[in-house]
Amino acid sequence: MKTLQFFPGCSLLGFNEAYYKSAIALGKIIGYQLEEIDDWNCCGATAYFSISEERTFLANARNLAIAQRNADELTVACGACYASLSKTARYYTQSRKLKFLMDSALKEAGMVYDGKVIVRHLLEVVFNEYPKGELAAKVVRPLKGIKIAPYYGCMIFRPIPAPIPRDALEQLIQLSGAIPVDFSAKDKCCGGMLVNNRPDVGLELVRNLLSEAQMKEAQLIITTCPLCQINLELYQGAVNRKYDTEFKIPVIYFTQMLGYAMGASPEELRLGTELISGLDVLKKAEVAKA
Amino acid sequence: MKIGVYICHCGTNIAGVVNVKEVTEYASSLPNVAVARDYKYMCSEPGQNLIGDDIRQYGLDGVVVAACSPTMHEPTFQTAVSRAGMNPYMFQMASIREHVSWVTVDPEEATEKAKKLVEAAAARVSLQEPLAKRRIPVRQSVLVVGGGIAGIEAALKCADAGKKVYLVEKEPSIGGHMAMFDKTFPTLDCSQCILTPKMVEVVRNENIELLDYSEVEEISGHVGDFKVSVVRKPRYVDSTKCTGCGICSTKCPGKAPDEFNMGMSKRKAIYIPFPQAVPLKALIDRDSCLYYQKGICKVCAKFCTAGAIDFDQEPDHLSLEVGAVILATGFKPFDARRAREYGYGKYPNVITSLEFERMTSSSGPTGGKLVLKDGREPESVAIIHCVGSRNVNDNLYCSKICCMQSLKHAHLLKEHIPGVTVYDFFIDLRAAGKGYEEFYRRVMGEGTIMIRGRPALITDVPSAPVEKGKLVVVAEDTILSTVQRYPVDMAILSIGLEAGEDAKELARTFTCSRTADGFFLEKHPKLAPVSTPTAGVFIAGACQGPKDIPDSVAQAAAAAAEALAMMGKGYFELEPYVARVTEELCSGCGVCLNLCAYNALEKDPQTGLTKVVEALCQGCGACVAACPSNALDLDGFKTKQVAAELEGILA
Amino acid sequence: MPEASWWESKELSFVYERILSLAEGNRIFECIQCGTCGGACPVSFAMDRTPRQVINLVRSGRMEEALKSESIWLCASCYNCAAECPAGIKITDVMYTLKVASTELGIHHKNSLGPVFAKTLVSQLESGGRIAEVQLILRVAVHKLGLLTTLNPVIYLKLFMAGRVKLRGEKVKRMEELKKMNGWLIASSFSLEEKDRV
Amino acid sequence: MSERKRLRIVALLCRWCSYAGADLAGVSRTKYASDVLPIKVPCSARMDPQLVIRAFSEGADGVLLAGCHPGDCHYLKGNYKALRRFMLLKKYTSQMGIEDERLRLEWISASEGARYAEVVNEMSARVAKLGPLNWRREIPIET
Repeated sequence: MKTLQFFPGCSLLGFNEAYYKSAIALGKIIGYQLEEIDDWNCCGATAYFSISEERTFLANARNLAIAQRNADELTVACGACYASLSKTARYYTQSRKLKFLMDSALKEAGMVYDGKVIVRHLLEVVFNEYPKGELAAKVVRPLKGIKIAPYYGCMIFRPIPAPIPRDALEQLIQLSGAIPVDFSAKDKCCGGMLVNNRPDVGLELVRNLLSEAQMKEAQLIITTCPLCQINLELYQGAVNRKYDTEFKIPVIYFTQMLGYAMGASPEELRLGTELISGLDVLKKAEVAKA
Repeated sequence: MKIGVYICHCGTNIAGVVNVKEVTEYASSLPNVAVARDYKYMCSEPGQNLIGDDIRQYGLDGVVVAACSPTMHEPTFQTAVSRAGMNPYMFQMASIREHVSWVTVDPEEATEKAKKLVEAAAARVSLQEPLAKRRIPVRQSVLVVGGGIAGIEAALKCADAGKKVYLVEKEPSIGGHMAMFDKTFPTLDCSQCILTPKMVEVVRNENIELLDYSEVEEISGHVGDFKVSVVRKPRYVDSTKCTGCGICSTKCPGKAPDEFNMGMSKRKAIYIPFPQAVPLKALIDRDSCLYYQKGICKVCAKFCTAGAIDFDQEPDHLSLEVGAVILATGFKPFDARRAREYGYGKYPNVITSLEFERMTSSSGPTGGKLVLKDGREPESVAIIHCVGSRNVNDNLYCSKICCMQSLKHAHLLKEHIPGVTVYDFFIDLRAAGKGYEEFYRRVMGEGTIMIRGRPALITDVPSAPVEKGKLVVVAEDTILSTVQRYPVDMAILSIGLEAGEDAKELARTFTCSRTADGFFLEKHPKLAPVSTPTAGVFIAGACQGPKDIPDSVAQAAAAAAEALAMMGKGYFELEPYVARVTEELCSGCGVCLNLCAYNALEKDPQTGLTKVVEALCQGCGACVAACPSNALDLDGFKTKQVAAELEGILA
Repeated sequence: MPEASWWESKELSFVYERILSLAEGNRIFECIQCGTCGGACPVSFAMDRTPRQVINLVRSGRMEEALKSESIWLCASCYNCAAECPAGIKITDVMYTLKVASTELGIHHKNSLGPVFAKTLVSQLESGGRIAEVQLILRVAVHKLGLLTTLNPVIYLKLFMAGRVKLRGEKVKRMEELKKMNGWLIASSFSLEEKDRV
Repeated sequence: MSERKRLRIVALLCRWCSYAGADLAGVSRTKYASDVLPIKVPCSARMDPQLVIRAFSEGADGVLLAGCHPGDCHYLKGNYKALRRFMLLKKYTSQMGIEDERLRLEWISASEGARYAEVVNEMSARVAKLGPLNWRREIPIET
């Protein structure tokens, strides 16, 4: 049982508790436990960069400094957090100026950071730390015949690409018995905060994603980022109203999919808290099997 | 030791600033100086005679001329002194124009500096030794590596001049990439029609020995006398017997993707690369041959009336001796898969410019028909420039040919499919060349839609009914500043040129360096564009950098001329600056050995001491500076000579 | 590296300096205006200036036009442009710098809600250290009633039933640490555009 | 000025790039300090550390070494060899109390006449600031 130092981020404590809980449940099965880092603060997402790059780097420097007390690794599940934290960690080592900035400010707060922390995305950990065979062996509820669209969102591959192949999710979908669809929008933008700030624009992006998923006959979309989940699921109604479409595609987390395939109970995985039931779709597999 | 010193006024160029008289007086006071004079123009006929007369009269054995820079007139005065019977390397120049009068304001300072330089030169001359340029005989034969248009041209030129030419081609046929093209821009004459005669001439010319399906293994020796070992790969067909009738191919059951058609069609396991192949001989591809894979078949042997099939053929090793080498090893087309955003390999109707060339060729996989993978004729086509070029993620350089190639394709499309819509996406359109701009206008006139913008994406996901079943090219029209989606049936990627796979290998074999992007480095970008730092090795065609056909041919001729000039002279003259070993001092430590960039130093097996191979030594002196026991020294730049110059300056 | 063009108003030239001092910031001068960024950008269809134009405005010193363009606040920071750019320009970082200046100077397009959202989020962050989504969204929505219609209450009701709504956001215990750090920043008047610091 | 005139700085120039660069400075009539005197050598790699030490001991107040830019060496990699030697030589000269400014290695191409002038002026100004080196000290004999 390996222990992962974990940075949940605000939204995993908010709308997206399901992501957090399912990540824990998945860990129980494949062999990791999440250890939330002490008194972490918000990563500032994309908004903080728009107010002050300096302060954004400082806020994240604090997180890194805290993380470093226990381990040289910090696992993150949220795309935005992953981007901000990894960008900070990267720039700390690359820019003397930013290093100076962070070091001095941390000193002021009586903290230190040595630049050693490696920021990892949960997907990358799951994909790289466990042999595919091992994972496949743990699948007890193969998701036979279910067509799933893998959706990475932006932040896993940009600006700082996580060290995983571009079909990591596809491979995970396959080993849980389901069929990955060729989802060319898999790393296209979900609209981010635009969906909230500029619905007229944001919803357009959501629609584009959904319509490809539908065109490729995906019954389910799995994501690796809470904001993507919110945008794709919550706003399907709004999209349908705006473009009079009839999208009804459940959007769940890759951790929920894996967890379910590996036999975790829907309750543990908080399956059912999504507004468009992904559980119903997952259940179809058993029907098909029986 | 008697030295004559001559100070030039160079009109007022020198005398205007430097007090020539003063310098002359100073010179005459220097040790070993028998005579010191000044004159208006030393380089003039009377000026030169002045020196000659003194040499005879005073029996001078050293001469210093203080005038312009040696780069200007050293040769002039060297000939002058040798005409008077003095060794030209007993001569030294002091540059008091470029390095003094033209760059100094204060006449006093200038005069002082001039004195020092003269003193230094005089001190140096008194320690200089007579030297003679080294002459190396040059063999009357050339090795041409690469049988593309550049290689063919160079080979023919040298052969026509009556020299023996070995043309080495690693493919089973010569012709290179040009043989794959259908039409050539801007004149649109058929590529095969202008190339084939030259290919045939190669085999017909008795001065050329074509080594097809062969590669250079190793090269030793030096300019004028290279020893080359070449391996000839087995064709498993006896070329001397094969008539090229092709019956074997028709009967052969083994199939493989046809390289010549970019894998768009199949060829047999025993095959002739293409109808106009030279030599027109069959060969067997082991990987797809049933006999080699399963041990059965041998159908070809049964049907070959000439009995040419030879399953046990072995690689053939030849060794050649040549005076000069011309590298014309060409380029490698950019692998379009690397441009992920365009989905080459994922979308069947996204093709490369080279595939398009084969498609338009009547001998190509579609018999000259421009069709989609499902056989339909495209109604709309996008042509994308700069694929793999001008991009920090691939190659920074411009591939030079893609603009014209794309325009040509636009024209061919309009010609083959009346009413087809052609979008041509370019960043900057570079039509610099004779008749190129005119061709550009012509293509625009034919109704090709030119869009200034580099597409960011090709997708098959429609966002509107019109896009259903189409490829959608997403690009910003940077003139209109609007981002648009262009639905098309086919997209042609105009792929750039890259240095050949074996360029690195070849560069090591022939000790010629490469630029950062992997192409061969010329000796001087402007004044020695087809020479390499290695004397006797020349480069031609796209192996030196992206190039179109006219440029390649011109360069090939230039390289041939360089080689011929060398052979015509019969010998190659090397400057006398050579490293020498004083065996008494050499400890055989070998520090110098791997410092030499030309392998001119070797350990003498008997004595164990360092030995200099004169012919290879280029006289850089890297070894001399390194020798811990001062056993090495450099003729013409001996430590004592440079030291004397130093002391002269510092005296 | 070219100087900020003379015709641009003095008080904006610092934005220019800031962009140039970004990691590889001066690459904007290598922009070949190919428009790949526009094609790669998911929201360019809504932009009044394509990213390419923004870059050109910036490098020709027409900073005010750049700041007033709606595009900079439409940028969703998906980094697709930066990933595809054949000139290796970090367009997203340029956009960020422009956003910062736009909020600092209060110069932005009238439609842009971005500044409000950013400010709201940051004020929450800097007071409590963490974000409570509901509060955030509602507080932003106040600024533009139109929004309430898109995020129709029904959804939130559903979310609430599903037990996904936390009304009270969590807070960071040791806020003083963050405060001290930002305190130093202000005191030291450190800013990224100072090129030769340390 | 008179102070400057007594200074003697030697410039060892590779004949392919830097010497040609100096020529270009002349052809384009660029004026520069007159106390830097050029010596032509085949390649920066020929610049024997002994010669540099010799120069100082013969009374040079500064030594400028110049060769082709990295990658442009006429003898392929001579300038890299020169650079490596220069590093070591620096260690030695600083040990011997010769100030950093007195020994300098520069890459000057045949097209960089202006640069040659600039380098020379810098060099002579810096050395002027330091004053004469007087490395060739006689050992005072007590009587």
